[in-house]
Amino acid sequence: MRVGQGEITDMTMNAKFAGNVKVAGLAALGASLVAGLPAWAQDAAGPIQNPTVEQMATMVDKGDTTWMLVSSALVLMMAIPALALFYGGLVRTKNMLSLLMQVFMIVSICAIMWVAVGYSLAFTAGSPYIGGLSKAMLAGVGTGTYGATFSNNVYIPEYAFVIFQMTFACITPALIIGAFAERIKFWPLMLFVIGWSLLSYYPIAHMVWFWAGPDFLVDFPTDMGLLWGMGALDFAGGTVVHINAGIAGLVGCLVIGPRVGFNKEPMPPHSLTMTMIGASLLWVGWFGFNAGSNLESNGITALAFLNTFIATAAATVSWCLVEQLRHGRPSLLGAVTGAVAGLVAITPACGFASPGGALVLGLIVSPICYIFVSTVKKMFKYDDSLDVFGVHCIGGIVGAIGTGIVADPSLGGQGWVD
Amino acid sequence: MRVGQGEITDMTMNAKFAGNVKVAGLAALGASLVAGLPAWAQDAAGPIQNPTVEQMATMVDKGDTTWMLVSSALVLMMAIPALALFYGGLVRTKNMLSLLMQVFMIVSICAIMWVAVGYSLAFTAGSPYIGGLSKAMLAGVGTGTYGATFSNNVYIPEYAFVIFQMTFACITPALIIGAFAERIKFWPLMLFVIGWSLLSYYPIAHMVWFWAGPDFLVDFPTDMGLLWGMGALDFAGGTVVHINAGIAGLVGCLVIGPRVGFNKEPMPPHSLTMTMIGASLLWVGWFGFNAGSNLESNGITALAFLNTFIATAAATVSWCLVEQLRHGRPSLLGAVTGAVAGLVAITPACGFASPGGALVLGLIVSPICYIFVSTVKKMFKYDDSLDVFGVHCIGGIVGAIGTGIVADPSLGGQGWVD
Amino acid sequence: MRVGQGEITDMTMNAKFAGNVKVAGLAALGASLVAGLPAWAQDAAGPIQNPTVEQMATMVDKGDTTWMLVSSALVLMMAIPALALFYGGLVRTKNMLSLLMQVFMIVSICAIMWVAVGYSLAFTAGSPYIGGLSKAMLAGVGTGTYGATFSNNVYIPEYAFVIFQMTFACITPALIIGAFAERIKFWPLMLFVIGWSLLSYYPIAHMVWFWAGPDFLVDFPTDMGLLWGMGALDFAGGTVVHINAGIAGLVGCLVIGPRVGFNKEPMPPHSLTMTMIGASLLWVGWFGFNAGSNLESNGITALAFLNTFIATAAATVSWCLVEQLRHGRPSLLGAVTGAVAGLVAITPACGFASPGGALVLGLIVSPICYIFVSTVKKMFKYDDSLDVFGVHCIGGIVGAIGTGIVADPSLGGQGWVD
Amino acid sequence: MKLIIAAIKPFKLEEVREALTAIGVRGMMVTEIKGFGSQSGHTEIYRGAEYAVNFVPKVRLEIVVSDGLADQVVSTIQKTAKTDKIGDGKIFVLDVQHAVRVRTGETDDDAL
Amino acid sequence: MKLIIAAIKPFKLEEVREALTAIGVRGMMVTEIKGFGSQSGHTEIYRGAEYAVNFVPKVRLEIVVSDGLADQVVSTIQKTAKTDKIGDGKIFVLDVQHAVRVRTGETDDDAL
Amino acid sequence: MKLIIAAIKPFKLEEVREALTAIGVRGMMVTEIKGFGSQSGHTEIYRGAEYAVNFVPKVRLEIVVSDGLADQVVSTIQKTAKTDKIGDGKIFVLDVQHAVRVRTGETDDDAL
Ligand SMILES: Nc1ncnc2c1ncn2[C@@H]1O[C@H](COP(=O)(O)OP(=O)(O)O)[C@@H](O)[C@H]1O
Ligand SMILES: Nc1ncnc2c1ncn2[C@@H]1O[C@H](COP(=O)(O)OP(=O)(O)O)[C@@H](O)[C@H]1O
Ligand SMILES: Nc1ncnc2c1ncn2[C@@H]1O[C@H](COP(=O)(O)OP(=O)(O)O)[C@@H](O)[C@H]1O
Repeated sequence: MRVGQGEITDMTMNAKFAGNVKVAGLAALGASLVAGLPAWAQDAAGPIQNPTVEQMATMVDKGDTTWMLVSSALVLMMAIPALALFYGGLVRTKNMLSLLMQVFMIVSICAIMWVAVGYSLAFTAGSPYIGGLSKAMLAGVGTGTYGATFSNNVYIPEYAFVIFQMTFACITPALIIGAFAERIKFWPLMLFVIGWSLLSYYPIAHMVWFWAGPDFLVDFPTDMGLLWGMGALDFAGGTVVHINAGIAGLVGCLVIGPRVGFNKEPMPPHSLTMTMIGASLLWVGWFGFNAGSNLESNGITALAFLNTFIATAAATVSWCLVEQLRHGRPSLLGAVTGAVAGLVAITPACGFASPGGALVLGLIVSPICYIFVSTVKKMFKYDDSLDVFGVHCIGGIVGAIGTGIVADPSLGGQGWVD
Repeated sequence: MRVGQGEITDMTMNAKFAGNVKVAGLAALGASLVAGLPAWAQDAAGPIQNPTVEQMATMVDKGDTTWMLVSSALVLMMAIPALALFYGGLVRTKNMLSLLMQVFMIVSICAIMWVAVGYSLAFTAGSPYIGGLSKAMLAGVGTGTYGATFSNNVYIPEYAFVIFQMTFACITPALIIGAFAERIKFWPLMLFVIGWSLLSYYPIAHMVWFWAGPDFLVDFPTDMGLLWGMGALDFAGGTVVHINAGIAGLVGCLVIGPRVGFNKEPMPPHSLTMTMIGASLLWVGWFGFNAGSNLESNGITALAFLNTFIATAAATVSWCLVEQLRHGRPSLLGAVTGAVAGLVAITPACGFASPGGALVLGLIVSPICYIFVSTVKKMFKYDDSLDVFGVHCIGGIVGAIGTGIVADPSLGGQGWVD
Repeated sequence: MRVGQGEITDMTMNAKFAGNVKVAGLAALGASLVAGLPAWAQDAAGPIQNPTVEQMATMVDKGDTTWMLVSSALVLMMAIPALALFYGGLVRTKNMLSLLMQVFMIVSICAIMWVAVGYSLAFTAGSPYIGGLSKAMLAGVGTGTYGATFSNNVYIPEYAFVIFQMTFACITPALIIGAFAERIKFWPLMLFVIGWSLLSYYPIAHMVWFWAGPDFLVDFPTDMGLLWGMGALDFAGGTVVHINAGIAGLVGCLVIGPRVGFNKEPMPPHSLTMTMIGASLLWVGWFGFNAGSNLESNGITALAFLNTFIATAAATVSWCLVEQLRHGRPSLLGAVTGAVAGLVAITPACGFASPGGALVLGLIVSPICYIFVSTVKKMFKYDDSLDVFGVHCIGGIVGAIGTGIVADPSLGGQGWVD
Repeated sequence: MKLIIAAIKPFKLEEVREALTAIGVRGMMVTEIKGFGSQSGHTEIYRGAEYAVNFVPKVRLEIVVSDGLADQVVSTIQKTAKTDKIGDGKIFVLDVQHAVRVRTGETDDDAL
Repeated sequence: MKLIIAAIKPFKLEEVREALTAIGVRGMMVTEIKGFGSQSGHTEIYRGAEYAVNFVPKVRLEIVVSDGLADQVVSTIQKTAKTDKIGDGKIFVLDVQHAVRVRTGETDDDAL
Repeated sequence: MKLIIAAIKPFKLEEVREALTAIGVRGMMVTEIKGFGSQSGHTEIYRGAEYAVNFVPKVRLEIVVSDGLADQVVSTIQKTAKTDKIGDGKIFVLDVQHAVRVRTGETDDDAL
């Protein structure tokens, strides 16, 4: 569901996430006689168009379901404890617990909101800008409804899709708080998170990720998103998650103002050990984020996984090289910051780039982010405490631009694949 | 294997976990000609009753196997390091290492016991109260024997079932020790764990979880457990694990008596950071515990995962709200305690409730547990150091009662599904 | 790919990792008509020999792909954060961050090297001692090429195989550094790691793990490695990873010389909490390492998982018993050291031993390693700071010898299975 | 004025603080220290290697009081911190020449 | 020589150190301590159980200076560490009889 | 009695403790401190931002001994802790008026 402007009728959606109807044992028989041939046989005849929910039930592979659940667990782990520790280690001792608390609560609140309204607003038809409330409280979603993948006639349980997207909706607001860490009050932050989810995250997710699915493209030819039509590529959420969060962070830190003592007292990280644990688990969890975004488990999934691995490694090394050149020695904080920059940059590109392209993207992103966190931040004197703008937004932009380049088949990229 | 009184002949068991016989290449051919039709074709004819081990071999989906192995790894992670850190952060510095040691050793000892006798005592026929020793040292279990799931004609490798249940047998005794943390000696605790596993855990697991599997119900109609017949619902072990451990903890802390200095010196947690890491990894790992308990990877698995997610989030928020009302501000310890309460409460219900039901269950459990850990504990003056009774037993009871309610189809529940 | 001396023509390899050719929709049709029968039907006719890449595309199970990706994530987690924390907790406070940094950078550098040349040198034909550069920068590897498993006609996406092996290539050099922790400089260490990967790891991986795959054995009968022919069994890398790293560590620590103050000042571990977290995550991650080495998800995978679990538990307990006898009480460091010794010892045996055999292997390895880290080290006065030789090399040797014994079918072992 | 330095067992801190507050002490400085004395430490064993830990965790109090209060403070600490087990600690009394309260600039007895 | 002991607020440390360097102080010892005084602590609540935390984090400076410099050091600390809020801390002055520099064996004023 | 305060390099602690035990010192208090002196600290760089770390980890000993032993203690510390490198530390000697052993109530020299 890479891009999509959401021009989809309710009817389409009912067909796609063919809700409500439970697939009871023999009830599916008629459909099965048609759908029941092995997958290759269907390939011979071309994929089934506009499958019914009974047909979809036969198009689910448990390997995909398992992969989506595992990926979801990994992305939750990215938020708690990984992101909480990554950020927590960077603040002063006295702010550690409040930061952990903020991340833990943001995840909880956003999980509730996602089930209550978020999924519906992001992934049902409505206006081109935001979905409707037809699936509020997951109405119509059941153990017998299915979500489309990027492959024809491949479906996953809709609940699995709900969960996977839920983890994204939980971690993205938590990313923002690094920009105004060490000075925000608890409840106002929670209100901000609720408002930002409603006003920014759900609409943007809807605009970028909502589409009809491959089996419905032929008969619903207008179900093609504006951004898709414009050729925007965002495999795993570089725009929706990282640029979006990065900008929110920058605006937030400008509005709130700098920390008391900013540029007067030293505010060094209190535990790089915690930051390193966090960064390591972010790396591990990000495989779920990026490779999970393929929504099934195949060669492209493995490619996305590999690209995530290699871009991160490259960005780690290149940040350390920058430090070696500038300061005469690399640092642990530099290494893990580079890793996160690499993870951010490869996010939109991970399913499109070749491993070589991912390597180059990783090597490039670190020096650019380095300039932002060290020089640009100093120049403009904003207090982006934990460099959400400098790493997530800038890294996201580098990734977004890079994606267009590395996806080019002449550079070994996958081009535009389903 | 939700419930079952264990009235099963040895013959049945040999058929079910059809041990010993290796499925050698062509040897399975005869059976294959019968069993070899795709799954949908079998649906048309109804499921195969009492399948042979050769037939079972064709009823295994690697997606399920992967899911069970991943779930098992997640549940081990719940014990070490998650539970160890959750508990460890709550004790005083001087007791940290001994607590970590206790959890690590309990897991090791219980793993050995499970292979030696536990699996056999819990999951073979014997008396209605405990199994026999026919599978001691996993005799008869092999790479070509299979365990039943809740779906007809769906099997998993028996080793995978052994492993998954093994992780439960390892973490449950470790849960108990929170009730008498900071005062128990090492070797006596290990003896207690061995005794409690033999006298409490294995029998209760046998009584609640042992049954013949769906393909053997027709021809072995008495193979239906007492608790099952009584309509008890326990999806992932609310009774066997949490209530059981909670009561053991309470009894233990009463027998052992309070810590030296209890109610005289302050004994605040020494590292809420560790406790938060532990709680976060418990949350992540609990997906394996709950969704893994479906024994396969399908829409119900995804539902169990989602319910685990949402109930935990809700309980986190509601504990914080209680604290806000009572003390004027929420705390990190409150948030993570609420999360664990939510996880406990949803455990028996996770495969039956609707997401809305899970949300309500989560919202309800926290205030009830809060009353127990703050007021009831003070009133009765027992020293349940880390609130095993107040959170696990009470949360488990809330969940057990709630399950009966939220499983009701009129409330969106799944009713009694296989 | 247990053993293989690499006497394989390039042609064979092209057939096996049938590179370059993308499986485009209908293009696979011809092959599909042959390959498209369900798996059991192929069994009846015997497996397809020398399948084409189009045929391989139909021999991929998404459950296997998911398992390989999950296993890879687990093995990365073993390196960062698990190994870094395990080692980091054992050094003095002042060396913590540099140790974390070393592990993080080694992983990054080795990941880049693996993609650039490592995979090609290890897993293409060349000389018997090392592969060629035909797949440098993963040339010819794509989303439509496949890697063989140990079962006939079962393939996984080649990228997944690349990734899984990549995690091994990343963690092995990181294991070594424990032997000369607290005294090595950063950049020289990185140069050492690069050199050692090229001169030791890639060649040994090639010699031990490279073979043609089961479907190519009949027509390429000489494609059987020297060590294989000699009956060497190494399921998950006891030799390539642990003995190899252990020897490198010993040599390194002898060449570099002891730490300043060695045997003069006390150098106790600075945080056994971190070491315990590391050991726990190593245990969890090792399931990916060992059971992932089966390259698919079936009963043998589950057996490897179970053996890993039980040998580790047994080694933990037996180390504690040794300490109880020698020092009157067990220690947390002893428990986790025993766990790692058990993990190392079961690595080569995990797919061959019976659970009983794994139990015995675990019980035996701890006393032997204990003698090395306590007595032999003192006797020879080498400063193997974190006992890489005593635990990994000795544990690996115990495992290698033990494998030959416990694999014996008369002892319940699997014998030599595919 | 006198500076009273006392090394006591950590778990006695709260009790001592309360007893001192009761007799009119209004402030103190508390440091976690490692004490060495006749109370012996213990041996830690790491992978067979023994480490003698000669130091025992103690808490060190520093209290500045007017000359008149000093004796009472000493005897209060002595009585409260006492457990009759070896390692109970020591109390030392030193002369203070001058005291200042940072906030107000008040000096000597007024500063306490 | 004089030993000047000061308990100040932690975030003032850097400022005080700079001010003292400016007037010629060349060394000091800094300890993180828990301070007890009129500045009240706070209450922590763990699962409904309240814990009074009576101690406030402070930083303790020890500076040995020649008699001549002592007054200036005291007044510099007092001025720099002052925030006019309760809990700013105290300064105490004690007599030192003897000082030695370990490296050289120099004594008294030469050792500082 | 004398209170001897010494700031030394951390890795010298064990050696100094042994040397002092050898000459009859029976107790001491040990604190981990941050030292500021002519030995310069280092610079830490976090994402391009430089932080000067002016403090160096030191260990501070406090030993109360009878007047007669004081000189020997000072010279023993000075000799043992010496590495001839900058930052070896300082030793200060103060007068103690009174000492009490908490356990027994013994006073002065008997208390040590
Ligand atoms: N000579 C000394 N100078 C300074 N502190 C001392 C001295 N002797 C003992 N102490 C402190 O008092 C504590 C208790 O002393 P110890 O000799 O162990 O027991 P006791 O006072 O009961 O005889 C020690 O841990 C140390 O902190
Ligand atoms: N009598 C005392 N002896 C030693 N230290 C003291 C004494 N009184 C206060 N202090 C130290 O000074 C700090 C500040 O004192 P406090 O009474 O809280 O505020 P203020 O000095 O502004 O009145 C305390 O935290 C404590 O560390
Ligand atoms: N004037 C002082 N007052 C108190 N402590 C001091 C003083 N000068 C130095 N120190 C302590 O002695 C340590 C060593 O002093 P430094 O000047 O660095 O080296 P050296 O003594 O070799 O000249 C410092 O780190 C500090 O802890």
